[in-house]
Amino acid sequence: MNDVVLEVTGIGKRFGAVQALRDVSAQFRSGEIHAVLGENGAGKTTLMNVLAGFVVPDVGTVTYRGKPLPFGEPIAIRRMGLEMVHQHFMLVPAFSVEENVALAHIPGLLRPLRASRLAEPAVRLAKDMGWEIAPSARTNGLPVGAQQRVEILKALTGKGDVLILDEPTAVLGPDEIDDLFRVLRGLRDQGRAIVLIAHKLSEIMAIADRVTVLRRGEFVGTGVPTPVGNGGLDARTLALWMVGELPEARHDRSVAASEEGLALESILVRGDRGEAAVRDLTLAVRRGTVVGIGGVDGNGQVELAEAVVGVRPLVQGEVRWRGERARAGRPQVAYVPQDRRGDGLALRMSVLENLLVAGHRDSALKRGPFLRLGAAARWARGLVERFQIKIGSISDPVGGLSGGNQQKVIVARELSSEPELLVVVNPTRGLDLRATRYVHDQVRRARNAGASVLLISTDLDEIAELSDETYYLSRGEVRPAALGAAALVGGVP
Amino acid sequence: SAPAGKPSGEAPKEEPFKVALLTPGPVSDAGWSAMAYEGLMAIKDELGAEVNNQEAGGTQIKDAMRSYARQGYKLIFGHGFEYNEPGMEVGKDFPDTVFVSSSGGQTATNVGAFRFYLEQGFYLAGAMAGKMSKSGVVGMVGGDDVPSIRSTFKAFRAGVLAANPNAKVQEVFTGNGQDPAKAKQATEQMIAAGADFVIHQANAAAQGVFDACKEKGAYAFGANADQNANPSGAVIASAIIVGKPAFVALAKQVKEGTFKGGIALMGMDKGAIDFVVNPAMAAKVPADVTAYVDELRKQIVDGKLTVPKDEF
Amino acid sequence: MNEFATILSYAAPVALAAIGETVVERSGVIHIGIEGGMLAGAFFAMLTTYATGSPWLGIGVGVVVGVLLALLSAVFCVTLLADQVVIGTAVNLLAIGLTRTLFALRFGASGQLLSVEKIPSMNGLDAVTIGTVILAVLVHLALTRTGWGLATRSAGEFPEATEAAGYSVAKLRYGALAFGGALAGLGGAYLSLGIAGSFADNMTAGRGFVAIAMVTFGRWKPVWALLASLLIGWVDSLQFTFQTKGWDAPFQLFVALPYLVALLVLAGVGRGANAPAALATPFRRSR
Amino acid sequence: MKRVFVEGGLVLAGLLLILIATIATFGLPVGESLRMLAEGSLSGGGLARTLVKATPLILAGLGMVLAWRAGIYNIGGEGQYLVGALGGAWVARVGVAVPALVLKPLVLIAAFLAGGLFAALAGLLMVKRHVQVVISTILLNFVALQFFNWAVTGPLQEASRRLPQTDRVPDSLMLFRLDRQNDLHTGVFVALASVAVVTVFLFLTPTGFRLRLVGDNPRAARANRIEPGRLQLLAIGLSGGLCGLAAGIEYLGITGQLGYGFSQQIGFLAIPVALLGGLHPIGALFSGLYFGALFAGSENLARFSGFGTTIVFVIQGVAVIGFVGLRALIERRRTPEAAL
Ligand SMILES: Nc1ncnc2c1ncn2[C@@H]1O[C@H](COP(=O)(O)OP(=O)(O)OP(=O)(O)O)[C@@H](O)[C@H]1O
Ligand SMILES: Nc1ncnc2c1ncn2[C@@H]1O[C@H](COP(=O)(O)OP(=O)(O)OP(=O)(O)O)[C@@H](O)[C@H]1O
Ligand SMILES: [Mg+2]
Ligand SMILES: [Mg+2]
Repeated sequence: MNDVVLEVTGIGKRFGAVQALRDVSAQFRSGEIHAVLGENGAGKTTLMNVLAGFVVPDVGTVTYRGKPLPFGEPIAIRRMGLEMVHQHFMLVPAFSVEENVALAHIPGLLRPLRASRLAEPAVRLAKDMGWEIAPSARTNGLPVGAQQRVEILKALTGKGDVLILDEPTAVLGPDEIDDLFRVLRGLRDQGRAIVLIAHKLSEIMAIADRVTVLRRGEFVGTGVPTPVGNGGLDARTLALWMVGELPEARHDRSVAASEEGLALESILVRGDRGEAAVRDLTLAVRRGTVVGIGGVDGNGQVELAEAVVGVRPLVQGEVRWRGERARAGRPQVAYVPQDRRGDGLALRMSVLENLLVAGHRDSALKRGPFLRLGAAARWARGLVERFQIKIGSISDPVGGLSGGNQQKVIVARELSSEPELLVVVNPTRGLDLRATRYVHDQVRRARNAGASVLLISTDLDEIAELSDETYYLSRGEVRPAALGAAALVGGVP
Repeated sequence: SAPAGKPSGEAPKEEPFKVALLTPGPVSDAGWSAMAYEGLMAIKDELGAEVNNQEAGGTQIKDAMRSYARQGYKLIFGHGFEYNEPGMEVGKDFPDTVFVSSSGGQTATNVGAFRFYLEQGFYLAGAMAGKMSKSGVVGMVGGDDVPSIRSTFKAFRAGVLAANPNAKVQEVFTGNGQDPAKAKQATEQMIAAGADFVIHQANAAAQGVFDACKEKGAYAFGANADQNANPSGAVIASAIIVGKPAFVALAKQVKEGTFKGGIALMGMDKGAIDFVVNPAMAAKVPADVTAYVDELRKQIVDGKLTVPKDEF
Repeated sequence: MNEFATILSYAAPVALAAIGETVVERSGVIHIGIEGGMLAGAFFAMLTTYATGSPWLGIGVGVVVGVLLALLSAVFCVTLLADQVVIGTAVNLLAIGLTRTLFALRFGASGQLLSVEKIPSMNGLDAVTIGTVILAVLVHLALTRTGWGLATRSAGEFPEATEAAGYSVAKLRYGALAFGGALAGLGGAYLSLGIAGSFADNMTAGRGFVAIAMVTFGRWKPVWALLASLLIGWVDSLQFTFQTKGWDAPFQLFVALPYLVALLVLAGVGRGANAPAALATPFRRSR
Repeated sequence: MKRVFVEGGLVLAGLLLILIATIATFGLPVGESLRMLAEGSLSGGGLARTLVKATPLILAGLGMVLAWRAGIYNIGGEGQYLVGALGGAWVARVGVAVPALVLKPLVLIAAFLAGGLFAALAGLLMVKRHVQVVISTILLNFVALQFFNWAVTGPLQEASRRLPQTDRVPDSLMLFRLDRQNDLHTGVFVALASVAVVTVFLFLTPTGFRLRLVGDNPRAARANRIEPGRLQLLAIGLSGGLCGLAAGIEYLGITGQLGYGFSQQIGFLAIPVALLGGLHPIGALFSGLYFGALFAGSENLARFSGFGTTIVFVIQGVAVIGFVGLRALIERRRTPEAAL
């Protein structure tokens, strides 16, 4: 037990101008859950991609049980026994769940294949874990959380003795995270090596046997996480390792105004497959308040958000703004969608253009029928600076940014417009500590400026921290929940 | 305006006589365009001319004409009515070059047309089919819907009805003269509907017509060229254009400077059109039919019988 | 029965190309060049049979030529990540030019009506038409019931996942293109050796494009692509019936009829197009 | 900037090599052939011929840029071109009494509208019935060709009703010819102006911006309350309109009448023009010129090389493949980590 399975030595990797990894060394052992921690863009994903064969490093070596790892050959590496859960799901949207699982476990190209049979172990495991998955459902109809579950199950049922999971918890509910961790502990105890990336320190503290921290591509250190006070690697120290210094959290609850704002009256909204995704939902978000809605992903969150911002038609009921119906009194709306790459960004377009998605309506950036490109560029640079988006130039394609920075582009553009109604769904998904704080500050700022804020999130801490009123969504219905994470968790059936 | 491409000061050295041919489709169509190409080759062989040819349609036509004229080509032949108007226009700039199109109504001193009276051959084919058809149903398979084809079909129909007023004449266009499969399918259906004689105007697609006739036991007529020897063995006779002498004669006129413009109608009387029975099948043609066709031919040559044709 | 055999026979070139293109598109490549592949297949098949007298050898050569042209496309579309529609267009130009030039070189500039040995048939059915039906079923099974099928389909939907699962998208797409090329070549060869027994310049006359439309019409399913081809083939055959009957309508309407019917059917079934998501998107492995 | 020139140089050098190889393969004298290519496309009259041939390619290419930028794979340029021509010819016919100066723009506008509306048919099928544009436009091409053939033998046929073509428009209606010795006409300026207009539209107006956004990610557009359907309809309509305009320009610029063979595959060639131009209007301008020169040159070569017409297609096919291949190679070298 506990022998070194993967030995990483002096790995460096540069992408164009970005030094993603610099002289990183680490040891991953069997029978150990090893967390890798770092801010957005620290190089975690890149390192994992090196291990899995998707990125070839410029320098350095990795040995697997003493043998050199064949860089850039994912097939060979998988055969050797490395399984990976990618940060961006490697699920074929048009495939059923079982086909996706089967794809990961094809016995041979020329052999006959029955997806349902190949998916059996995964389905069984899901049942054992108490996770709900529908084997024959099309993947693209599934909520993100369910997709994450499939992605994890795919890897867990592989034969690999090294398991790499890149941010598997980002969209899971608390119960699901517990389930996952239980399984991971089990696998660890069977002697597998597990490498886990997560941003939440609480999660790391809960599960990791050892932690390696990266900062801006550089190796900071490896240690054993311990609860606060023992002078060991406690949460505060870890945070310091990650960031260098810790920004102050601000709490300014200056809720005052309570004018009428958004009101939902018995709305019924259908999902993509025609199911009643939101049922008979009534809710009011007064101006200057944040209403937080928690709950496990896939209970109508996306449909609710889309109905409120007017992207999805109402089947019944009405959405009012300051007492007026629908279009008449349309407020200035800002919307941070849940699926940033799917709904939020045009990945091949530049940072500037993605910011302009909101800005092109702004009369200050137009002259007559034309856009003022100079003014737009200045405006965009201002946002990049204000929101600390890490980019080379505003004309870079947004698809090349790290997930966190992509999220910041959306947040920046949506909050730049002094919205009256703000709808945000999982706004800090995959963001690091610093960025999360910043986004939270911005949401508060909008609220303090008098906006009605509808916050939908699977992150209960986030809801607890920001919301003035809290609810949870369950199967398309909304129920009030007492403030506080614990109560919320308790309230979810 | 000065003629371009021939600087006036140059010594009149023994410049070769140059002839160009423009066709609406590839000259490898074993039909309409191929016939003109053969004529061009005859001009080359018999007059020692320097010749060139190009496929040119629509917006390319005037450009091609100018290019050739500028290079000192003396005769530019456009094989279709669509070369007539461009010839008129370009001809104004190149008075030393003659522009002749296959049919077309406008002429100038250096612009003319000559038109093959293929209808005469088709009329005789129709006459033979009308006399010989057992079912009283005969068919025509066309490729592209162009006036020259319509006109020959009209003549064929007239020939059939003259021989057998009760006959039925079917007509099908495939819309493509280079698709033998389509031509074959059309012919098969025609035969299924009773036709036992089929004539075509399908250029390179004609093999499909012949094969269908062979497979389904019908007789076919060749068109444009003498197709009697076609390996299908289904061709009983061909209505042909004897193009070479006509082309050579025209080129000679141009070379000798005697071309005056105008429209020449090239028919059986000038030996430009013929109707030839396949010698291998001659035995299948009853003597009275042969006599009837020969009589009609004589009337045509003598000018006593005018075969209907469209003006185009 | 015989009627059906006839329709099957005339529809077979399009159906074969469509079945092949179905696989190609399922792998994420749209190969406009199948028109050229069919034409080259038709030409070289005819040339081979003309020279050797063996239609089977001709069919074989047609298939090989189809594969070679498709591999040429693959080098550009898959390896060099060039735009698939452009390369397909260029391959078509090339095929027209090559066949035309070689045809003229071999048979004289003014062409010939060629008649070559055809493949034998019984009651209007022959090995290729029967093979077409069997092939449609086999390809359907291969796509849905084998590892190759799953991997190939994933390459057309979400190539990143294919690579993550450990398969080379490039290899899968090369394979699919080669297969599609083989069927296009076969379709072309059958056109010249099974139906016409002849060759004429550009004799495929847009059948490759129709095949591409049939792939969509068939919802990217090989058996449905075959049925779609048969339906359109049947409508196409009606035009001659109508014309023969002497219906007083412009014949162009009849010629356009199959395309109009295809459009109407597509408009009717409309919703829920399941085009491969990564269709026509070059995939580059990042490393 | 420097890189652009280096790359441009590389591409040109590579193209030359490819061309030479092709010519040599077919046993033609290389030096002489190159001279003919250059003479046909560049020197004196050659340049005019290049411009004439480039004009419709640029216009239709711009159309493709618009559609493809909006994420619509319009391959129906050929049909839109034919229907556009018919629209123009129809107006020229019914408007005989209208003064030429007024009628001229009306004909062009009609060509634009006819092409645009025909394309919008495919757009409607996409938006309303989810029929893929790739397929509907392929099918509509066949339909348009038959429609065209019918129209010139039916309702639009010349007054004497003999030939399958329209009457020739009076000379006064033709676009002004810059040079009597060739077909160079003022349509060139329409093409250039269109490049400018499309560039401004795509990159400097909110609508153009939204159109590109829809092309890149329609879901993101929807999430931002930009309805993709209408913009896509607009894009394909404009796209077909430009193809129609290309036909109108050819009609009034060169032929003055419509008949079989009016289209020289302009609508198909527009796709490589747009794609080689990097789906950018300025790029389409240059690739249109490149193709124009290629056609002008290779036609000249075919005419006077004694080899005949057929080699044109081979040279064009090889040149396109070569061009795309070189571009792809360079692209590959430049961005070892390609963006999406
Ligand atoms: N393929 C690539 N091309 C260019 N740059 C890249 C590429 N992959 C990673 N990078 C850059 O490398 C740096 C490290 O990225 P990486 O994805 O490893 O970060 P991370 O630690 O996973 O961050 P996050 O927490 O946001 O997921 C980033 O700045 C990123 O921009
Ligand atoms: N196509 C690309 N071109 C350039 N860089 C890329 C590309 N794809 C990814 N990257 C880089 O790879 C890195 C990893 O991206 P990824 O989306 O995994 O985000 P991440 O860094 O893990 O983000 P986060 O933790 O903030 O969600 C990013 O930092 C990004 O800069
Ligand atoms: Mg990452
Ligand atoms: Mg991340």
